[in-house]
Amino acid sequence: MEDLIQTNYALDTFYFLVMGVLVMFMACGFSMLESGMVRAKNTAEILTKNVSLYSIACIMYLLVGYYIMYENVDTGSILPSFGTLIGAENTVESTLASGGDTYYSKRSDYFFQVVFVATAMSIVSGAVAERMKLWAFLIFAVVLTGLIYPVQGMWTWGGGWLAEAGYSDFAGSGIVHMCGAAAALAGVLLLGPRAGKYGPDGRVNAIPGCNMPLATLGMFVLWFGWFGFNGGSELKLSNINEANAVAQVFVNTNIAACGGLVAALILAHIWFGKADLTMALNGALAGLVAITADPLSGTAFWSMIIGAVGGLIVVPSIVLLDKLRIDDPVGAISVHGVAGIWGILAVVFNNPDATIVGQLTGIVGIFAWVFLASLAVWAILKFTMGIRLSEEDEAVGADISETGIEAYPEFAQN
Amino acid sequence: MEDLIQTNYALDTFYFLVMGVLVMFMACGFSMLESGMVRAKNTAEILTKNVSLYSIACIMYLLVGYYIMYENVDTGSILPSFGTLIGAENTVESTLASGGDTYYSKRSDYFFQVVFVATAMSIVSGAVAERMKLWAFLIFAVVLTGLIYPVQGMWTWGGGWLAEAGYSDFAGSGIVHMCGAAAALAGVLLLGPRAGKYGPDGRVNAIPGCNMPLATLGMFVLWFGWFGFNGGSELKLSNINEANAVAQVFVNTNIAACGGLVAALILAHIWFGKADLTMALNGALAGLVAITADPLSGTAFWSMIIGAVGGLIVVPSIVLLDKLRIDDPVGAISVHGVAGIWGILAVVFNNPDATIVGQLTGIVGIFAWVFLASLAVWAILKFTMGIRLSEEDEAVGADISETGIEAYPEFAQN
Amino acid sequence: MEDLIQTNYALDTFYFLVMGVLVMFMACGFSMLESGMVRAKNTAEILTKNVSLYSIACIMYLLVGYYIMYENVDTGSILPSFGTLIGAENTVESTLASGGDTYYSKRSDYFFQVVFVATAMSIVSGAVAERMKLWAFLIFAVVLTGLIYPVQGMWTWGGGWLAEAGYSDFAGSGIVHMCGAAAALAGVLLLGPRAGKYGPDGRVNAIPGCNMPLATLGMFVLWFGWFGFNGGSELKLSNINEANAVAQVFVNTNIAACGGLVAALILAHIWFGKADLTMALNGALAGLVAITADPLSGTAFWSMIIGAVGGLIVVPSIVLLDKLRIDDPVGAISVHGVAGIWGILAVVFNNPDATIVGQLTGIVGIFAWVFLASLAVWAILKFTMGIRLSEEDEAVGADISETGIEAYPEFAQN
Amino acid sequence: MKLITTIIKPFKLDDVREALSEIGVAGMTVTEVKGFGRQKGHTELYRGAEYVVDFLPKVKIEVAIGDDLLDQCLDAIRTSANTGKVGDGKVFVTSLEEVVRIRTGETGPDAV
Amino acid sequence: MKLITTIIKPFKLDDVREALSEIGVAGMTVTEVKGFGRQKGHTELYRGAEYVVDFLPKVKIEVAIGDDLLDQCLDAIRTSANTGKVGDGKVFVTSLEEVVRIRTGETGPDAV
Amino acid sequence: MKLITTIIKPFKLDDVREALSEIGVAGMTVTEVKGFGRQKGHTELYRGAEYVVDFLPKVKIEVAIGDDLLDQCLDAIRTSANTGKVGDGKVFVTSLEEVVRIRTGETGPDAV
Ligand SMILES: Nc1ncnc2c1ncn2[C@@H]1O[C@H](COP(=O)(O)OP(=O)(O)O)[C@@H](O)[C@H]1O
Ligand SMILES: Nc1ncnc2c1ncn2[C@@H]1O[C@H](COP(=O)(O)OP(=O)(O)O)[C@@H](O)[C@H]1O
Ligand SMILES: Nc1ncnc2c1ncn2[C@@H]1O[C@H](COP(=O)(O)OP(=O)(O)O)[C@@H](O)[C@H]1O
Repeated sequence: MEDLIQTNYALDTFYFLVMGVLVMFMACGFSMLESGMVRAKNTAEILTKNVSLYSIACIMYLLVGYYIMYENVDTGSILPSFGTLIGAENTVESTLASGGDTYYSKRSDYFFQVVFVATAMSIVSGAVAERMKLWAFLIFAVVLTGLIYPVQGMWTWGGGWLAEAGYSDFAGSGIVHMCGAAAALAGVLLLGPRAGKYGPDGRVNAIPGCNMPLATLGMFVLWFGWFGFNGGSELKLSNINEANAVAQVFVNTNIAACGGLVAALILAHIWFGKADLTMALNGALAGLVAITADPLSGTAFWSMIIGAVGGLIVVPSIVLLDKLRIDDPVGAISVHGVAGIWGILAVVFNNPDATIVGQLTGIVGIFAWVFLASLAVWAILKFTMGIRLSEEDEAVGADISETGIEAYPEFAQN
Repeated sequence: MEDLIQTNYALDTFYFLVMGVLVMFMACGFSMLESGMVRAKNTAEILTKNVSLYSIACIMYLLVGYYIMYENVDTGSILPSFGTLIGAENTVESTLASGGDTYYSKRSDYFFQVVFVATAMSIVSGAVAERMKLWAFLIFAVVLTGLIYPVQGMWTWGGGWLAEAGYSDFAGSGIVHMCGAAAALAGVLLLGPRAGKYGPDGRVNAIPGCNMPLATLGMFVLWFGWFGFNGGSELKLSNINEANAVAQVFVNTNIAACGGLVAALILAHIWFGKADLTMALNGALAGLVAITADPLSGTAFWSMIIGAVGGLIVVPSIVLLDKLRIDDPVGAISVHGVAGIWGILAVVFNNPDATIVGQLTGIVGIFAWVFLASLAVWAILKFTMGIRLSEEDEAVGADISETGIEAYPEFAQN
Repeated sequence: MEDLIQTNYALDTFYFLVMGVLVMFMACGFSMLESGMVRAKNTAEILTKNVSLYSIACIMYLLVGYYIMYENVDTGSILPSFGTLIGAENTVESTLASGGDTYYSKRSDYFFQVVFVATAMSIVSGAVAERMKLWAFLIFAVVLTGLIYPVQGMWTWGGGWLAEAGYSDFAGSGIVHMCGAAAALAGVLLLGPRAGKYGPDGRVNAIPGCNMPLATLGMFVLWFGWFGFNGGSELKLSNINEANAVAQVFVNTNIAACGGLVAALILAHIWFGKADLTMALNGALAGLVAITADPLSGTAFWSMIIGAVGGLIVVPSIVLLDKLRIDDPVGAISVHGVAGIWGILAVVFNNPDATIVGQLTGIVGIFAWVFLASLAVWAILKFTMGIRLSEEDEAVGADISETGIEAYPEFAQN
Repeated sequence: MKLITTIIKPFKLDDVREALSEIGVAGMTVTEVKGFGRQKGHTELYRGAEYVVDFLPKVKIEVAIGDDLLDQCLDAIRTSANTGKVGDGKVFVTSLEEVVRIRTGETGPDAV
Repeated sequence: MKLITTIIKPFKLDDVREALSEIGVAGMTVTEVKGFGRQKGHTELYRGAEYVVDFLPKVKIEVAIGDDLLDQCLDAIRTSANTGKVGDGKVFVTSLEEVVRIRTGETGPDAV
Repeated sequence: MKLITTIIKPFKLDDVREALSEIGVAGMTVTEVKGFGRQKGHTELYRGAEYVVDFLPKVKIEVAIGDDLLDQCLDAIRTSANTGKVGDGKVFVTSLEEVVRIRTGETGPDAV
């Protein structure tokens, strides 16, 4: 029996680590997606942002974030308690003594959690691309990953007030995705649109992304990583019920993305007359974001529908944000914010434990905190070091001004 | 004992899911490979085809394909029975009662199977690239993944007549790869070659692929995913014999690809005078396709030889198809069809249960059905909506005509 | 009990295979990194080198390398004994009889080991890029992977004299990374710098890499694969202590990369005035290389520091090598050699079993053997077939002269 | 007839095109070029090594016009392309002996 | 000597090159350019927003020839580049004062 | 004033630029072009099929100068661009009727 506890502990830890590695790779997915959707002259800079934000997220979450989110949390609390580092590993004795209630390594838990923080932060970089100063962004990353995210993460996953309020969010449609979108929205509002994006007469000018294979690669890597994101959020694998649950999550996650992609592709084709690849990519991601709040309770068929609605929402959302002159080069706010809200609400269809009130409480609570806190941080940055590139730097491209490197130095551009 | 059944069930399910995720990523591999091997002006369109076909495959296989292939199949049958969706999950009771004979989640089975369907369909998109209408292709995808593939899949893996006839195909050299190649061949014959590919005097004009790093990335991703493709096809892991078998499959799969790559590289160098990278990539894939019919029975050394022969076959096959004016921009028919047939036949060398008659029956049966059924579908599409781009659209590129987006809008092309 | 041994054997084998697949994917990472850091005209050739070297490594290690490194080794020996192939698989009986001491498949061991050999060889290709003949390089790959690497691998991991001397190198900062760097250095010295890299007056001319998204993709894929590299090197997972150890390795590996990236980015920004993306990428890799010698004993915080020091070392190392006119287009010698030495030495801080003498013995022993043996092989190649492209071929680019293919034939270059 | 060749800063292209359209110029041909002149290039660091960008991206516009439009054209270009900063570019005028419109075979001023 | 500069549709390049070779033109220089003229660009939608492609890809061919070949050359270009559709392009003829072949130092008609 | 247009091998660009700077030429404009001439292209195999590269990469330099600099300029180009191998390129000289510096409005020789 004790030996089997050991084996199950190893299996669950391994499952957790493998899922975590898949999520880690999503950082690569975001990098590729974003560098495909911006112009060539801003590509090295967006890459620098992406590799740096991942690193900053891991460091900040190690130093303070994990503590805030999980250690020393009073049930139902709103305010965090502060502290550093990630605590001690489980001992063999305590684990065996728990009779299987302790079933995975604490280190694997930090690892699985930290890649979620990085995901939230990755969402921001796409929305503010092509005009924000590199170092202002990185300082924001320090605060989001060290404080803003962990506090609201504690509210639900740490056992704080949102958990008590019955807010249900399996893998983080709200806690991760809408969180990232809210921080991004605050930044975009203070930053303003890219030069030339909106004409004087209400005209919206297209600024095509420079590299579609990269954007598609990014989408695929995100999809690939999402199996870890949702699949690992079951947290346990080592018996029949849990294994079945993980398998259900895989199937639902996959089919929601499919539904989102096909729905967005068809809608874009009908609306715009052509099969806009970028909308299809956004549709798949919207499907994934939407199912993330509950990839377990529904059937595969139902998950496909939830994903498809996500895909149908994301296309008009992108168009609408442009009408509102909220300039989001990659569609991050629509994909992660708007589809995220849909996903949080859709939990009530399949999960009898979820209530519409609980879900709305979560949406409002998380959005308000993340948006306002981010707005404050962005505002401080704006009025101290500045967050926006100079007009000339923006015209020449952030690559030269921020990194001193061109992303494609040999390729002639027209 | 019951507890260990639970653990083993969890382990086998997890193994299945992880292998499935690797196979899922092959969709990304095909996308990158194909977008590297076409011209820039057709890149966004081939990407759109790839992301869409994967989604369509998953949806159709959920709706009807899985049922056709696995549910309600009479042993030895040729005709399928129809139905929808993927049945109920195993219960804890039934699983325990089976004493370990039920050893993985049914959901994980759907997941592992569906990524194979997508693989078969991915093969088609490469062969018909740069001249086929997007929506005609996607409609074909609906039929192939919802009907044509599942019917022949049922014949062997579902327990139909080919299983009875002794056809042996471990992970699908025939059922997946030759199937895709047969559907592709039918399409290419009705579609004709790309404008300018063949000169009036029997001349074959090269149309170089536009992005070699992408093609190489695609090959690596496919190779990576193939560990899941073949490794998962052992279906079980949880005892010493099975674990040894899975490890053998990994080793053989890897070394067959190596053999194919090196053999094709050397042959191309001798024949053409230069180390043609694209032939090396095709060689590796041919080695993988060839070993897929039986990556278990042979030794590593023997698998290397089987792969190398695959690589030696694929180079002249590509040249020959060009002589026959069968225009296949990425070499899919040679890689998946010709090397697939070699692989199916090579099973008899190592697997005493396989017979040359059984293997030939499989080749002829699968090829005939898939080729003829596909030909019929392509023909109906051709005479209704049309399958070929207009001459002008082809000249300008499928990106503009089909997706309205350029893949590399900023990069000057010469 | 016997059943649990079976399950644990399956779990450990599976863990080993999954980790091995991640490491295999590092071959893709190196390909992308290197093709992003060279000029467009040498891209198809560097890709050809990378796909070929991986294949050659697997073949040579199957044929002779694995035998040299692990079979028939006398404890403490310096000279290898020769033989071929990889021995027989464990039987069920012998495994059960071992009572759990035999805990994974021998085939999985070959698989896990072989991807390390490929990694070492991948390091070389980057350093000699843009001026070395393809076939000379591939012949060197045959010797390194079939002889030079296995001999020194035997010294430590096979139980030879370095193991006796107390040299401690968990996953191969020295055995894999410094080994690759030493072979690369020998090659670079005999090969000389790229035309135009160094001016007559001590001037160092920048030759920017042509594709930053590819370089970043490569870095991410390497990071992703490194979880397998270090995570798998614990070799066992199936009990609480081992699972905890693997989790610790994951956490430490990840955070060391983060530390290296951030440290290099900040240093580059201070020193050069801009946030040089390529230095950040090299910094992350330097952090990974540094922690590889011992990702287990230290805390996460301490690992972050070790990685950060790696990042701080790599920047001046790259600048210094340029001053010494040692031309390494991708920084491989600094990343894998210099940071590798730092990592080997840093073991003594956390691992009480390691001594500074033991570590220095390892550094000197491995470096001397690999460097001198490689120098000899490169020299023989130089004076027989030649290792350097002709001046004209180098000017036109290795793609045309070696592969007959352009990597980006349609994109105008300036 | 005259051929006016003008080198301008790339971001001024739309302004110049509009200015020329306004005075009745019906066509023009644009080339991406690199310029060397009083406006100096810049120096960047890549991995600690310097590289000098001597040539700056410029755009060349060629316009064939009848003699009568010459002065207007020069004015339009000067006004629309001017930023007052070094590197604004140059206008070169050469004499055109013949112009043919390929589609119709028209020649001379009718063809421009 | 004359310098003939012609703007044509890109896919006509091979036809024009062959036509010129046939009448004995030994060399030419080709540039990718973008044209603005009677042939209008097109409008695309990207993520629901419009973008206008004003400039169309064209190819510019420059050929230096002796005076004697001028008419033949114009004919050859007109015939080979003509599709009859708007946007076929233009031919411009200017006078060349001097031509030098760098390799040999030859000048004048011998150098072309 | 004269407009000197020269086609050279790409790797000679820096040499020519320096040679021209030395004799006091203050500006020039450079275009990537493809050349067809006595120097033949090459044939490659891709997946066993031939493709012919007819056009070779060349660089075109345009320099506007006062009449007085003409001979020096031709000499400088000839000397600096010469490799003695076929394909070294050509120099074309045309007459410039007017030059305007956009920034200042200066015209004539002062503007070059
Ligand atoms: N003599 C010249 N011949 C050809 N092009 C020139 C000449 N002088 C300048 N140019 C072009 O005009 C551009 C602007 O010239 P520059 O001297 O930098 O500034 P400005 O025109 O303000 O004096 C240059 O980059 C170059 O393309
Ligand atoms: N006045 C002009 N000066 C310079 N180039 C011109 C002029 N008019 C036309 N062109 C070039 O010729 C191309 C074709 O001209 P366009 O007016 O579209 O059709 P067409 O030649 O059939 O009248 C244009 O795209 C442009 O490159
Ligand atoms: N008649 C011509 N008109 C325009 N450009 C020419 C002409 N002849 C040659 N060129 C240009 O000069 C380049 C070199 O010419 P080529 O005949 O190959 O060698 P060479 O200049 O040594 O005689 C060609 O590639 C082409 O760009």
